[in-house]
Amino acid sequence: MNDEIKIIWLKFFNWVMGNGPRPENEIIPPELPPDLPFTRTPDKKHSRFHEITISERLIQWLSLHGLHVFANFYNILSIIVCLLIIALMLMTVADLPPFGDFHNPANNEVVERYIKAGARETGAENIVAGMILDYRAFDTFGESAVLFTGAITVLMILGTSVKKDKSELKRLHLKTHSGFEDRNFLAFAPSLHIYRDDDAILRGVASLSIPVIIIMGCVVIISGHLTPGGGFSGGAILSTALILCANAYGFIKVHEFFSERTFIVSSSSALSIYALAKGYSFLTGANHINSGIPIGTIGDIFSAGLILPLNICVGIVVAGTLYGFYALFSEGEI
Amino acid sequence: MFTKLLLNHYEAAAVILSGIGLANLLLQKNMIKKIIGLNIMDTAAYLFLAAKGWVAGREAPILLQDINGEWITRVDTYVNPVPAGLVLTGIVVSVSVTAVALSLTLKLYEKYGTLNIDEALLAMTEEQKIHEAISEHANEEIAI
Amino acid sequence: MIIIEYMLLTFLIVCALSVSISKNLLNSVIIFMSYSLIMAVIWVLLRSPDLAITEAAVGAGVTSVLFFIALRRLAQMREHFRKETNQEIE
Amino acid sequence: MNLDFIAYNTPFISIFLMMAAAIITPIIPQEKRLPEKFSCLCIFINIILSGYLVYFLATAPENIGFNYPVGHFPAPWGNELRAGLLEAVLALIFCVAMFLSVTGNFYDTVNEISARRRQILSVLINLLTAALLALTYTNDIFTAYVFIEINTIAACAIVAVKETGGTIRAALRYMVMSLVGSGIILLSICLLYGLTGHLLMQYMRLKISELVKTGMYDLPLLVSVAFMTSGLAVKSALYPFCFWLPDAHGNSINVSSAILSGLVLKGHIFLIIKVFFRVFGLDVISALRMDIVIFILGCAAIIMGSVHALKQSNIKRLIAWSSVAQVGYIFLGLGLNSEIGIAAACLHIVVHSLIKPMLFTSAGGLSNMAGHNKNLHDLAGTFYLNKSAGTAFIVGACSMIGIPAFAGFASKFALTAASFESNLMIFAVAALGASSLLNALYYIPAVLVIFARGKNNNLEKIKLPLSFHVSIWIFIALNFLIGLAFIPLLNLITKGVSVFG
Repeated sequence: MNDEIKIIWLKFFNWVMGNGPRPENEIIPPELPPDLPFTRTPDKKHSRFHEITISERLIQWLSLHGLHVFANFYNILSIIVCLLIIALMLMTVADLPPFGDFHNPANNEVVERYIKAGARETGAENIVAGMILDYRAFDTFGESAVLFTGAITVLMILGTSVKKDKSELKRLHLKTHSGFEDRNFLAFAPSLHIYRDDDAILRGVASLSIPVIIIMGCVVIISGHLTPGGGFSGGAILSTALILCANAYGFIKVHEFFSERTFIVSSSSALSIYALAKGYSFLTGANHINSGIPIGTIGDIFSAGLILPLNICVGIVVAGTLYGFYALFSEGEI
Repeated sequence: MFTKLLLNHYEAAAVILSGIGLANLLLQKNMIKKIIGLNIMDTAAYLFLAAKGWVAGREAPILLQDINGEWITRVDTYVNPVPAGLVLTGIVVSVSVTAVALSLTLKLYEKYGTLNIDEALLAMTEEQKIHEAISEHANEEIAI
Repeated sequence: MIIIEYMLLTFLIVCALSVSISKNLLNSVIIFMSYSLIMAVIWVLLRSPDLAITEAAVGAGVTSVLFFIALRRLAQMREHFRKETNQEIE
Repeated sequence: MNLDFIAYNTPFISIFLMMAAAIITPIIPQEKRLPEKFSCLCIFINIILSGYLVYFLATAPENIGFNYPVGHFPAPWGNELRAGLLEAVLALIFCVAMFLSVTGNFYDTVNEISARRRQILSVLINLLTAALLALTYTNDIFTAYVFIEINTIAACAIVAVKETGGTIRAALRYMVMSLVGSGIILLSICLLYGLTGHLLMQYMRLKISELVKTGMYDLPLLVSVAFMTSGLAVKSALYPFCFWLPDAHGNSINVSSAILSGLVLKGHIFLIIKVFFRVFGLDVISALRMDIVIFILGCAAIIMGSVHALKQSNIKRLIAWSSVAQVGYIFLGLGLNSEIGIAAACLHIVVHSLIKPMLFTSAGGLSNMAGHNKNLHDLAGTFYLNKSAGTAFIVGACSMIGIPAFAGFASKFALTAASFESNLMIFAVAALGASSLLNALYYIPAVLVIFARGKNNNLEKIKLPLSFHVSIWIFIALNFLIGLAFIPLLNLITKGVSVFG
């Protein structure tokens, strides 16, 4: 029993460390690498980069000039400063209003209105959804923009540095499957030599669970105004379905229906719809014009005005973006 | 003070956590750990915020129905929904920031083979020294 | 009930400390993942189910996956560098 | 106040337009530099809108500004923007500076990075403009936090837009420092929310003045002020927290340097002013002694920024370190803790937002003649090859030194005048004088170098496009306009500050 757990752990460890689930690894669990991962190795011949850090150089310089004491206490000093900050904050916390008391300043007329009139004014059963998508919708619009900024930035940093030829990738993929393996050459295109046809268990599990995950994600998104959840958490669940798909069937398969172009077009158009809907609502609201969006009956699926379509838009954006992060991180392109 | 801290235990834990996160962010040399420290700091702030919204003996802010099927909209039924909304926004922000920082870290490793900004700085200054040596040489030529 | 809260909060702090002192990056990331899971439980205790769902899906799920995948990529690049250096030496 | 429809909706439309532009830019085809042109068009529309708003508010009989509810719900329940004269003037200047830095460095961007990256760059520029305008207009502290984060991510991305080792490292360092800053800001917002229960600035202020009267929660208030100030100070590169700045601003391509130095810092500084004025109130700030701290840090920044700039041999790093000193001027004005001090600080924000992009643009134009060498010695004789860039560099340098008739003189004059009414006069005047001397010490050699006729053989005259020359000359014209006629502008800003709180 214990050995099994050990083997599973080793497999996982190897997967993360990039050795991949090779057949030979599965028969004989490989030894743990002698050096701890990512700590600098003491033998210099493996590293072509400089071993000495600025702080080490500082400490060297200090010890040369007879300031051993300070050099040794430099780190301790910084920890003491952090402890002092914590102590200050703890004193502050001791001064704050007591936890859980309903007389706290935070429980004021704003909260009262959100709870009392929230359902009537926004139509949402979930008060938090009504609050973030109607009362304080500008923040949430900014939040989607943050996600969009992050996606664009990661796309720029990881996705546009080396222009890879798609046909070349596919050719490599075929070669890998026919037994050709040059790890040195493929070091920057990891997906190609990891996803194999013989991974039947993963594929079986994936084919069973992907539909369930997708339905779960859609339910969380669509009932965001009724139950906990909403666009963001539902989108994250949907993105895990895409990630699982990429793991089981390979990026090339996912690429057939979800390419970089699809990602950009879907995110941009979903966000545009979001922006148009919210812009209309903001403008009419600020100019005291009735926006004419029906609220519906509280508790129905088709209620709560714009909240349902907005949740769907956010869900699309989040699912695409989080899968995009995964794809860009693991192979440098979507 | 200690009894008050026990009373405000969520806030106390939150500030300790944010202190640890800040220390990680400032003192760790490894970028991955710095990013984890950033995440700890952010979640600590969210914990602090959410603790501000909790009220003893009240329910989650999702409307309940009474026996007759009417929606209950009394203030003393639900906890404060504002912090939950703010934290929801914050979580999205921190996941995007984490992704951006991680991608920059990957690029840093690709360029310099290290996860430590200071080491990269050293490599950079070597680069610069070479560059400066070349340009000084060029200047001498011009001066003559 | 309050005992459970104290335990969870202590666990959070222990997790945060062990992230900082752990020598192995993979361990740090796994500890951080458990930190996020505990955080999700705490959101339930604080009556914020929205946050619990989001934290479980994003904090413990997607963020950890991002860290894992980044570590794997880093390991691959390190292998690449090593081979290059060995070739240079040879 | 009877409000015109366009003027009333300008704050929202200008933010929304830039965000919508950012969202649809990725799907615009890359041919014929359409994304960049689209982004320039949107910024230009914003210039017109903001200009109209300034005109409207300046000519209105009572210019108290207005609050703009974003959505159907009034102030304590929904988000809110606020537009007064000060915000409108700053938004106008930010848009103008953004437009000119983008068009002026167009050629450089095309040379340096690929078409795909240029498209993303224009998305980032749109997002930065939106964030900057939102930070200028917002009246809600959590909205400010969200847009600070957009600003942070986009600013780091814009540093790393040309991929070299140096830019990646600088962007990462910038990112870490910014994230420390935003974490601290978030903690401070949490504390403030716990104390007041509001997120809108005017309601927070009401609650805080009640708390100060009763004497409750002194320590939490002090801690929240300190955290908010230090967090924003890290982001706006106040002296002890500024060591990320030269790398980030010196390594990136010209348009990034110009935008970062000229505009991104200013958004955060303006947020500090806003928090001091609207959330805490100047009396609370002076009761908590924050103004003295800021004044001392500002003086230190003025001196130390100039001292560091003296040591630089790379022209972009020199200009970047001079930014640290200029941020010090703004904080010095803020530390005087009076309305005229803050008006002078705002005037300096305006002046610096126009000079710094001009300096970076002209330095880029000069170094382009010297084969993209940024080293000061390599720039010898470049004036004769690119006269408009050379002129702009001289005008910028004279402005920085504070020679009369140039824009820099206006703000220094205003700062000196403001310090006369304060009991910190001696220190302020000493710091201003010393720094003018130091500025002269490092800018005059730089100016002399570009006139020097050396035996520099690798110089070749490269014809730069019209957009560069037009932008540079508009920059120069604006500089002289402000330098010669700064009294009306100062009056406008003073009026704006008086209704700001």
